Formats: sequence, structure tokens, C-alpha cells
Amino acid sequence: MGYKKIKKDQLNTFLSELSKDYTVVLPSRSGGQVVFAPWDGKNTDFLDWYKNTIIPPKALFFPPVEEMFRFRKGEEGYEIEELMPDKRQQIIFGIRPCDARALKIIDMLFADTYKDPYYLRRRENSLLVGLSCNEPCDTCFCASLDISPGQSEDVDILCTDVSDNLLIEAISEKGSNLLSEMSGLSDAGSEEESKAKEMRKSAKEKIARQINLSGLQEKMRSNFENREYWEKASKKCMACGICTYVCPTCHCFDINDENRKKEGKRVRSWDSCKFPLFTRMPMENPRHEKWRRMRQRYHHKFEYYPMNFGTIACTGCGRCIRECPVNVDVTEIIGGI
Amino acid sequence: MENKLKEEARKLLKEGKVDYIVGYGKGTVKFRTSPLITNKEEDIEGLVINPFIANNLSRYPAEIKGKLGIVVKGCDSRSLVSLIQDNKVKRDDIVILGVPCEGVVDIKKLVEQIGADIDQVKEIDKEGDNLIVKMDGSKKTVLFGDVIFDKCFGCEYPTPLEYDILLGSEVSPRVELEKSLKKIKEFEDINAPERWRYWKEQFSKCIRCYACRNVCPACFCERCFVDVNIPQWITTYGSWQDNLVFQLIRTLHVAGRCSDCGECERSCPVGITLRSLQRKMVEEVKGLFNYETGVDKDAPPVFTHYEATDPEEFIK
Amino acid sequence: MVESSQNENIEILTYSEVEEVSGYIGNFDVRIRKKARLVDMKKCTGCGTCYQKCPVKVPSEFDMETGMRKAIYIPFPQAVPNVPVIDKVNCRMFTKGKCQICQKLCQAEAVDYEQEDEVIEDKFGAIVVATGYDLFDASVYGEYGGGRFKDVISGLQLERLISPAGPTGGHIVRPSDGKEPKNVVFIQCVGSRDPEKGFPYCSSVCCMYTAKHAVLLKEHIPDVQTNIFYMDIRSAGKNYEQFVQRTMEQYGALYIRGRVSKIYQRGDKLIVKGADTLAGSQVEVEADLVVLATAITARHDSKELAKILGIPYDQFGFFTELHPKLAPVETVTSGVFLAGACQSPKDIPDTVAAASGAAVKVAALFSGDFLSMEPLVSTIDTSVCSMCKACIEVCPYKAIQEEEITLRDGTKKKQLKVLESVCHGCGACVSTCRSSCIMLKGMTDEQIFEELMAVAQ
Amino acid sequence: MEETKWEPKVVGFLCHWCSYAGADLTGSARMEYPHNIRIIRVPCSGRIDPMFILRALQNGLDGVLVSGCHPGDCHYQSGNFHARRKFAVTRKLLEYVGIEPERVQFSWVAASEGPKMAQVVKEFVEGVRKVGPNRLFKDEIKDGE
Amino acid sequence: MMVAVEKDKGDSLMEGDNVYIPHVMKIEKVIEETQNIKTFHFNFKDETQKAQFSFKSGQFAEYSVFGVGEATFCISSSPTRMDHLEFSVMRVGKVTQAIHELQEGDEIGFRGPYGNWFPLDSIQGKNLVFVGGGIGLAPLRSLIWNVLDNRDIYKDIVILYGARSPADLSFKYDLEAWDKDDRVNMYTTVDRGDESWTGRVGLIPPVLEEIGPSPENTVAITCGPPIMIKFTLQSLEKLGFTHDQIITTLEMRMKCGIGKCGRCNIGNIYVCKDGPVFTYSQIRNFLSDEF
Repeated sequence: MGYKKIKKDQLNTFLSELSKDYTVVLPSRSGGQVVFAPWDGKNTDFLDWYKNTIIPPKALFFPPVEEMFRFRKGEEGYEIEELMPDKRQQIIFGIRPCDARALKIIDMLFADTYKDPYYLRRRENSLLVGLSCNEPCDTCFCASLDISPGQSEDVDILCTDVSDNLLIEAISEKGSNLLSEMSGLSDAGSEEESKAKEMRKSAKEKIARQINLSGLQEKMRSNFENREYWEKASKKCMACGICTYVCPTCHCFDINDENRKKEGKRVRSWDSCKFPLFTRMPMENPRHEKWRRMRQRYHHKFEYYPMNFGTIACTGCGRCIRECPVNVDVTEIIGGI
Repeated sequence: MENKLKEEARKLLKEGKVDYIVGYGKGTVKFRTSPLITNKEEDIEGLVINPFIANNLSRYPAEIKGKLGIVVKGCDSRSLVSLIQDNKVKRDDIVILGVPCEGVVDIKKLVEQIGADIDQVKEIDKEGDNLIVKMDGSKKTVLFGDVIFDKCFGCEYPTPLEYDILLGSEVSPRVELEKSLKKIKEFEDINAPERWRYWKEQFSKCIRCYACRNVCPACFCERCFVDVNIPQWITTYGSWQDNLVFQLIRTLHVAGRCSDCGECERSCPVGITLRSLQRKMVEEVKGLFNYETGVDKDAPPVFTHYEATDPEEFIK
Repeated sequence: MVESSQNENIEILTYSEVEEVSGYIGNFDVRIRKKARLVDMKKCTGCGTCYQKCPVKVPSEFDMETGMRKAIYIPFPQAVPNVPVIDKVNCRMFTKGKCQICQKLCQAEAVDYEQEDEVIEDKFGAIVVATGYDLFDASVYGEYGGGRFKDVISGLQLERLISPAGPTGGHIVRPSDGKEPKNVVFIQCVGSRDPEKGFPYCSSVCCMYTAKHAVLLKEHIPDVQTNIFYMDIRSAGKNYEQFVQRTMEQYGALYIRGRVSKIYQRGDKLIVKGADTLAGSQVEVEADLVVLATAITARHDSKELAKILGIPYDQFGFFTELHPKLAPVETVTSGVFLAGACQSPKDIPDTVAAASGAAVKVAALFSGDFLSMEPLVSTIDTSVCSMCKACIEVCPYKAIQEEEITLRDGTKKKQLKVLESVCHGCGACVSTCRSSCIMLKGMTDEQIFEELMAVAQ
Repeated sequence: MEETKWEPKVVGFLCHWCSYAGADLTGSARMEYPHNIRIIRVPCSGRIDPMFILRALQNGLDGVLVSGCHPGDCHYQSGNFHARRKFAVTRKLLEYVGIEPERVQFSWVAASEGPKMAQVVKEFVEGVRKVGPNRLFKDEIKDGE
Repeated sequence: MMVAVEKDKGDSLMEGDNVYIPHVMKIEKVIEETQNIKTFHFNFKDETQKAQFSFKSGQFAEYSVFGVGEATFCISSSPTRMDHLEFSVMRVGKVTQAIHELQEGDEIGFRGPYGNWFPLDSIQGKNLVFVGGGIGLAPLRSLIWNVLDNRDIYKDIVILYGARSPADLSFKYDLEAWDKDDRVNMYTTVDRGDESWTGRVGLIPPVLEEIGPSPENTVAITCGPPIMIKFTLQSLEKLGFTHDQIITTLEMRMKCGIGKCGRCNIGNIYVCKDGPVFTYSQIRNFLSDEF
């Protein structure tokens, strides 16, 4: 499928055409924070300032708070009304390659053995339009997880910002069908393609930070018992939930009921293995100490997930490094094993 | 000032006066420092003092057992003293290395001032009262006073009141209260329903990561009231009502112990203006009971004793 | 006094002071300092030669300076135990270093100058505070002579003069020249009901003892004329009013309703100038003797004692009872009871009633080996307590104490414990505890939560 | 509860020894006070936690009255003194955050002040009626309201 | 002699697509075992669901009290007696407290069955030693009745059940039934007896060693509080049992029950999806100092 391109100032028309039968979601900073929000129909200046959102796009599929079903005590007992996400298709515009890969990673878990209806329904209803990174952040280290900032197979359509216009490339079959229906796209010339390739190469070099994963699994298994290492690594950690909530591949959750007897909702919400209550049982709590919880988090991502699903549950987006109040750095800890 | 700190820290460790040194180490992210907690002498070299030392280290003595040598700025030292008042830290268990602080740079303000992204900035160094910001190819000077945290404007005690070793000469307080309270005054001018709607929006962003609680030195409880499930006062999932109630009760718990170190607002990943709540309480407690946090380590905590002349005009 | 000294259940510790009280109801640890009286109680036979021969004479506190006593003395003849004490301040042996007359003369060799204070530490179940009162020092009143006139005496001094065991053997004489007074003036409410002097309250007993004095004076000196300046006579007790009427009618006491503005000396007489509001005229009385009905105040050291016992006191230094109407003999600190004037000025019948009330309360306390309490007490969940001890400071009853336990693996751990017997269930600790690990039984957070849910239905 | 005639529904935290007894006295002295108030008895005003106030408002109650003994005659000596400090700070915070001050009222009512209790409750309920129903914690705040 | 424990069992997924929606069941009977343990008999409200439902002993389910929350308990009745289902609860927290307040006729949410099960086929033709502690008898009970219902496939069976005190002995009616049943040798012990207790007194491990079942062609199945399991495993080793011959259930905090929420994750296995039934050898290799 040849490359398409569109002038950046025509992006507006392109998006409004899309939003006829899709809800378009793209990065916005109206509320002071960079978040994915439904398009307000007008401004598309995010191309100039957008690096990445604080809360990852996983929140669009696995929201921080999600109502699962409503129960009501009728005359002859409880009725349950399922609260499924609405049917409307949505387009996530501007998702970065690292976040797209992260979605692919947690797809595996949510689909393993028991299908998670809420997450998978939203995934089926949405179409990812990726935006390759030209200016990676200082905290990014996606290169060392062989995710190239400029290229992504995990999206349906990939756009690359080539100075004045946007190179559009259909990746998935769904993406190409959508592109074929779209009008107002002209074929990209070869020099745009070469500029895009060279942009991608330069973006990859710009990534200074990297994480050394060589022989990680054996190293981690042997280092599991090394209590002193984990205690030192977790001494400054505050055991808050930021690193797990801003991480695109973290998927742990908690299920609670609304606190009313007659009628209420069951709610799924994010939870973090960093909190002591995560594994607290009436008799004892296997992971009461802070260092055990930090060890569990890193082992789950870099040892257990690869054993179960064959891929490391980290995409090097660097959010946990940037957002951590005390600057605990995963590359330092994993590198130091 | 850094060399004096390293020298003192090494001495403390060598003489075995302290088990751990808690100080600021170079962060792996540019222009950020990260707490450095070590008992090995070779790590002491990593200690730094620069205009980016934002963390409030007095959170650690409550967690780490044993004797600690701890580096504190003005506001941190007041949190430490408040912990001593709360019997959480024994004064002779800690050796306080006081840093007279001229203010800490707020990266968000710096980015606004220079108009470029922080990743482009290669180097920042401080000369006298302005900062030289070096980017690849261009250089900008910014007035230091324009980019420090709001809290630093209203700082009455830049030099720690309680210290064993002072790492530099005293610093005169920079009491520009109206700048420090600008946000709070602005906020108070809008009418009540608007204010409520503002907090409703703010706390619908909250994802309950509890960073504001875990970062705050005044929040040292073993088990927080939020984790109580019999009765379930506050839901564990983040509905905006419960987030707001959680923060209001936390603010009341911290009132009288908050030294306005601004860590809660700085750490909040979704950028909720928490300092407007806490700083308001600092003003109220000073106004009502003429009590300032962490100024006198023998004074009883403000809510465990009372005066017969406490204000009560609001009580019918 | 004698009867109680012989009762084997009662141990009398005189010349002793309570230094420290800790623990709680049923388990008070009390440290008592039995000061050295320099006379061995076991050997002394009470013969009295020592205090007859002692060369030193000092004004006697018991007789309110109307009489004298020796450096080695017993306060009054029927004192129990009948063993003298040596007053180190005035005894020549200590001021000049030599004398020892009493030691030489004492056949029982009971005098021992090297005797040391003895400290007794013991466990007690309850404490009854009956430390009495002090008299207000009227010399503060310039208009009554400011203490310059010897013939202006207080009611208690007159009591000593009337008492047969007193310094004048019961003969009422003027302290200045020893003559019998013919014209006596009594002035009521000296210090009492006077906010400037800091005693706005009525001492409640002076009207009655002044009436009694007027009667006794008449009996001792048939031709005496008593004049009593009063504001209003408080005779509320049983037959009290009849007694006052009788004083007026049978004993010719002249009750003048008005205040005395000045007393000055003229010759050997004291001129008392005052008003008579009923007649609406000035009055001047030539008196041989003026008796001031001075106010009853709390003991000068009552505040220190209250701190030692951990009981509250009011602004005058009187100890505060648990409830003015419903629990006048108990205090907030359970196990500590009050009897008599130390709680508030009382006359003898009220004091006896309060004392028996306190005694019965103690007896009730000791009746069973378990203390039956209201179950409204709080408990601390020590597994989540972060030891900030705010609850200790907030508890009005000091019911939360720190204890040390040894865990299974031998390590020692400090934790807080609520003393069920002391806690009154006010709940101040529950709302102060920020991590809500204190539960008040009967008023738990869960109950209030359910109530709130129900109310909002 | 159809909306035509909205009646404010308020809760009162009364301390057992004074205010609760005062309210009792109000009743026994046949004095009227509005029926909108439901009373929750607490041993002392020191027992009242700001969480109760916020929970009451979150449950949709239109007002919270907190009443205790006059300073000095608290049955537990210092309960109301500590409470007074806590209420002072709580009130300032609630007002700052945008909760109408009339919704949360503090008062001292002694056991003997029956009439005062009736008067405090009347004034309080009128104040809440003026401010209108409590929509604070509702999700859909329509702008018109 | 490795006792294989199957890992994937997608087939028994009952609900069409949404695995989180519980079934509303009616409680038929409540038995007060001890002052903090209760057993509930419950049943489906409509027959169609009941017909499709099948489970194996050792599996657990998520029980929800609407408005309070969900909790994880094993199904303690035997699959061979499908007239009703049973589960037992010890009162320890918010949800268990709410469950204890349920009476007959009330309704309860039920989601499951989840997890793997006792390897029925591979223990055929073997001697069985059941060691249960306190509430630990609940999962065992399901297997014991299952085994007794087709008794002849198995050799001789030893049941050892212990509790802290006579008052804490639960499932007394089962204990008597097994005591009278001569096909089974039944031992009951209590840590501390009281005046009315005539039976054996002593902790489970020493009593187990005293009974001394031979490890020859035997499988031991044990459940109970962590401390009891720790010492029981030691005494089993002393008796010569190899780690493959010991099967136990692992106690972990569970919420979703389907291997997603991350709570019960130890090593690369999810106790709720891949367990809770494990052989001791399996536990040894993925478990380290966590327990």
C-alpha cells in the first residue's frame, strides 16, 4: 500500500471527516494536563507541543474507574444489569509506538483463558492511528526494547510528521480499508518517504537512555533471593501508586461494590502492587515490606510476563521515571541486577 | 556547600555516629535530584546541593530505623521538628545537616519562561541571582526569582531552625507573601458554587495513586484512615466525591503539621492544585491559634492541647 | 482521733507528706515521705519532760500565735500519737549546734538527732483527699488595722482563747494587755464575698461560729456586749436560724447590718467606725476586742497536691468534684475522693456527711474484687497504631498508658493500652486518632456510620 | 419525595450530657422545634470527627448541626475545648472549598438551656432552607441550579 | 511419580461472554459450625443454569454480597451430590461479616467455578491421607465425600482433622459420619482440650507422626492455616513422603479469580488460575522466601 500524505493544515478536514462515524480522541492539554480527550472539532496544534500523555492510552480501554454492572433488589430478588461500553467506534489519533506496543502486550493478558469483556469490547471498537516520534524524551528508552520510535506494527495507521505535511501509511488491514474510503489524501512522493525514513533513523539515535536486558531472566532468577539488593533499591521508594498507574503495561485492578444495600454498582478500579493492602490477608501479608513489593513489580514485568506471554511487559515509555516523585529509575534497578 | 556536606557526612559515617546518611543525590532525569540513602562511604561522593533539591527528606526518619544523618532545607526541617513533636522521631536519633535554602527551581515555571521543552535544555547553572539556561546552540538567562516554587516566596524560615551542622551561612527570608498566596487569594475571590465546581473538576482527575499521602512527612500513619473498611467511610475506587472527601480529611489531619514543602502538589501526576488546600490551612492555623508548624520542638502538637481563649465566635 | 489510732485497720502517718501518686483506681502506687521527727516513736513514753524543759519558746501555729510552744512540742495536749516533734528551724541544737537538753533528760533515750526521713512506697486502692482549708490573712485589709492592732484577732484565734486547752486556759483576755474585754465587735465577711480580694464566694460557716462566739462570750463574761457587723446572716442549717435568734434575744448580741469602714486605736480602746444600713446612720463602737470572721481559702499548697494526685482544681484552689450535684465526693480521676473543706467551704455537719460519703464510696469500690464499670470504654488496635501518642495528651483522665510487651520472638515492643477502669468513654481519643485505630465500644465509628446512612434514607 | 415542597433534612450531633439533655428538656417543656432535624447522640462533642460532617453532606443531608457543652462544664473536662479547635479549622476548610457556611453549624447548649436548643435548631433549619437543597455531592450539577 | 495437575480449563466457563457477572443464588440452609465459622447450603434459582453447571472438588468460586463486596471460598460440597452446593466462611473481614449476617432465603452472588482441582484420576488406586486444620477441612471435605461416593477405587483412607479447641471443631456431623464409617480411619485432635473433651489432645504434626501412615503408594492432601501446613509438611517429610506425594491448596488473596487482577501472582503462576491445588514439589520450585 503506497504512502499517503496530507498537508498539516488540512488535518482539520481529515479529522472532521473521520469524526462522522467515529469519535476522534486525540491529545489535548485544555485541562492543564496532557491527556487523550475527544476532539473539540477545532484545534489540532498538538503536533507542535505533543510529546506523550501522562496517563497512558491504556486508560481509554482500562479506565481508572469502570462500572461493571448494576444490581437492584427487586421484589423477587436481585436483578443484574450489565453496563457494557457503548457501541460507538472510536479513533485514537496520535498514539505513540511505545503505547501501541503496550496495548498489544496487555491484550494478551486480558484475552488469556478468560476473556475480559469490557477491555476487549473497547479494543475491538477502536482504531489506533499512531504518530511516530521525532523528538523522543530524555526519559525514553524504547530502543533497547526493540521498539523503534518511528515505526510501529501495533497500530492500524501510522502517521509521520514530515515538517510541513503528514505521511500516512496503512499498517493493518482495518487501517487500509479506512484509508481507502477517505478522500482528500494525495499520494506521497518518494522524497517524503526518504525524509520520513531518515527522520525515523535520527529519532532512534536520539534515544540516549537504555536498559541492559542481556540474559536478564537468569540474572533476575538468581538475584531473587538477594534481599540486600532489593532493600537498597527500594529504600527511597515511597510506595505510592504512580509508577503502576502511569505505566502503559500495568493492568492490576480491584473490584468493589458501591456502599449501598438496596441498589448500586460493582466497580472495577486500578490497583497497585505497591500498596501493602494489595496482598493483605486476614492472617498474614506475604508482601508487607516495601522491598518485596518493588521486587514483585519488576519480576512480574521482566521475568514472569515473558515466561507466560513471551514478551517483557515494558515498552520503555519512561513515564515511571519521569513521574516518580523520588526519581526511582527502572533502568538503574534492572541494570544493576 | 556541597563539599562541606560530603566532609561532614563522611565524618559522621566514619565515627559511626549515624547508620545512614539521607541526602540528595544526582537524579537520573536532568535537573532533578533523587534521595540518596546510604551507609557506605563511597556513595557519599554522590551527594549534591543544587537549586533542584525539591524532595522533602524528613519523610524517611519515620520509616528507617536507626540513627540518621539527614540533609534538610528550611521547610523540611520544620517537618522534621513536627515529627519530633509527634513522638515519631527522637531528636537524638538524627543528626540534622541544615541547608540554608535560597529557593528551589520549579521546572514547570522554567519551561514556561524559556518557552522550549525541558528535553532541549542541556545545562542550567546559577550565577548570582539569575540562571543561565544552555540549549544546543542558544543560551537564555532567566531571573532565579521568577522560576522558584510559589512556596519559596512565602518562606519565613529558609535557614533550618533546628540543626546540628549548618552547611552554609544564614539566608535572609524572602517574605513575599502575596506572591506565595496569589493562587489562594485568586481562588477565594470566586463565589462558593464556582469554587465547589473547581474542586469537583480537580478531583475527578484524581486516580488515587496516594502519592500526595505517601510523600507527605506529616502523613506517617501505619494504616491510613482510607484503608479502614469497617466502616467504609471512603470508597477504594476513585469517584470524585470520595477523592474530595479523602483530601479534605487528609488536609485536616495535616493541618498544624504542614510546613508548606509543596511536595504534594509537585508529586501529583494529574496536577491537582493541592497546595492551595494545604497552604490555606497553614494560614488558618496561624490565624486561629497563632501556631506555626515545626518552629518549637517542645511545643505540643496544635490539636492535642487547647487554650481557654481559643476563638469561638463562630459557635452560637 | 484516739479511737482511730487504736483500730488495727487504720495506720496513722503523721508528719508525713504524699510525694508521688501513679497508677489508677484500685492500683495506686503512692510514695509517702515520713519526715524525721527526731524522736523515736517506739521508745517515747509521752511523759512530756522534754517539752517542759526545752528552753526555746516560739509562737504556736496551732494556737494561731495566741500562745507559745517549745522547739520540741506536741501541737495540742490530746495530740495523737502523743509523741513530740523537734522543730529544726528553732531548735538550738540545729541553730547553734549545742543544747541537747531534751536528749539528756529523756529517760527513754527516744531523742535521736540523726533520724532520717523515711520513704514509704505502697499500693493503695483509693485515695480520699481531706486536706482541709487555710484561713485568709486579714492583715491585707488596711481598714481593719492591717494586722497592726494586737486586739484585732481572727475567729480561730478567739476559738483558741475560749478553749480550756488553749493558751489562756479558757479565760478570754485581750492579747494586748490581758484584760477582760467588755465590749467586743465581730466583723463578718472579712475577705469572703469580696471579688477584689479574689474570694467572691461565701465561706458559709462564719455567721454560725460568730453567733456561737457571741453566746460563749456572754457565758464567760456575763456583762460583755457583743456587736456583730454583718451583710446578711447565712443560717441555712438545721436549727441554725433559731440559734441565731436566741443569740440576739437571750444573749443580747447586737446585730448591726452594715460594713465597717475603719478601725483605729484611741488610748487602749479600738474605735470601730461603720454604717448601720437599717437605721440609715453612721455607727461608732468603742471596742476592747475586734474579731474578724476571715474567709476560708484553699490550702496554700493545694495546687501542687492536685498535680501530684492528677485531679483538677478550680481557680481558688479548691479541688473540683466530678459533678456538683450528682457526684460531689468523687473526682474526675476515678479512685480519688474528696471530703470536707478541701472541696469547698463547709461546716462540720456537711464535712461529716462528705467524709462518710467518701468512705462509703471507697467501701463500695472495695466490696467486690472486680470493679463493675459502664462498658463504654475504648480499645486500641496496636497492630495499626503508629505511636504518635496524641491520644495520651488528649485523654482528660490519663487513661491511656504506654506499656512494654515481649513478642513471641523475644523482642520488646512498646505499645499503648487503655485502662478500662479509668476510661470514661468520652471518645476524645477516637476522633483525635488520625489512623482511626481506637474504637470506643458502644459508640463505634461503624454505629455512627450506620446511623448516618439511616438518617439520610 | 416529590420536589414540590422541599423540606430540608438535617442531622444534629448532640453531646449526651448537655445538648442531648437540653433537647430532652425542650421536649419535656413542650417547646416546639422543627421536625426536620434527626439527632445522633454522641458521648461528647470531642467525639465528633469532621468525617461525620462530610459523610452526612455526602449522603445528601442538607445540613449538619454539631452541639456540645459550654466550655468549662464539659462532663469530660476538656472534650469541648479540643472539639472547638477542630471545628474552627474544619469550618474554615469547608467554607474555603465552597460548601455554604449555613449548612454546617456549631453551638454550645447546656443541659438547662431548653429554650436555647429550640431556638438554635429553628434558626439553623431556616438558614438551611434559605440555602436550598444539598446538591453538592450529586453527579449531575445542572448549571441552572 | 509426578502428579500432573492440568493447567488450562477454559471449557467450564459458564456465563456467555461476561465472566464478571455473578449468578444470583438462594441460600437454603445456614449451619453454625463454630462461633466464627458458618456453612451455607445454596442453590440455583433457575433450573437451566443448574443443569449446565458442573465443578470438580478443589475448585473455588467468588461469592458476592451485593453492596458489600466479593470474597473467595472453595466449594465445600462434593460434585457427586449436586442437589445443592455448600461453602463455609470464617468471619474475619467486611465481606465475611456481611455473609455471616445472611439468613435462609437471602440471596448471594456466585461466580465460578475457578481454579484447578484435586487430581482425582491420578490418585486412583492409592492410599489417601487427609490432613485438615480448622476451616481447612472445607476444601478437603468436598474431595473426601467425592472419594467416599466411589470408595472402592481407592485403597485405605486416613482422615486427620485438628482444631484449636473443641469449640472450634467444625463439620461435627461429618466427623461423626466418618468416625462411624469403617471404610475410613478417622482421627480428631484439638490443640487444647476442655473439661468436656474426651478425644485426643495435641497438635496435628505430632499426632500425624504418631499415626504414621506409610508413604508407600500413598498421596497426602492437606489444607489449613499457613503455620499448620508448614509443620505438617515437615512431619510428612519425616514420614518419608516425597514432595510429589503431597498436595495442598495455597492461601492467597484473590479478587478476580480468573488470573487478571494480579493479587495472587507468585512467580509466573496465578494461584487462582493455575491453582489453588498444587503439589508440594510445584510449590517448592516457584516459591521462594515469599512464604
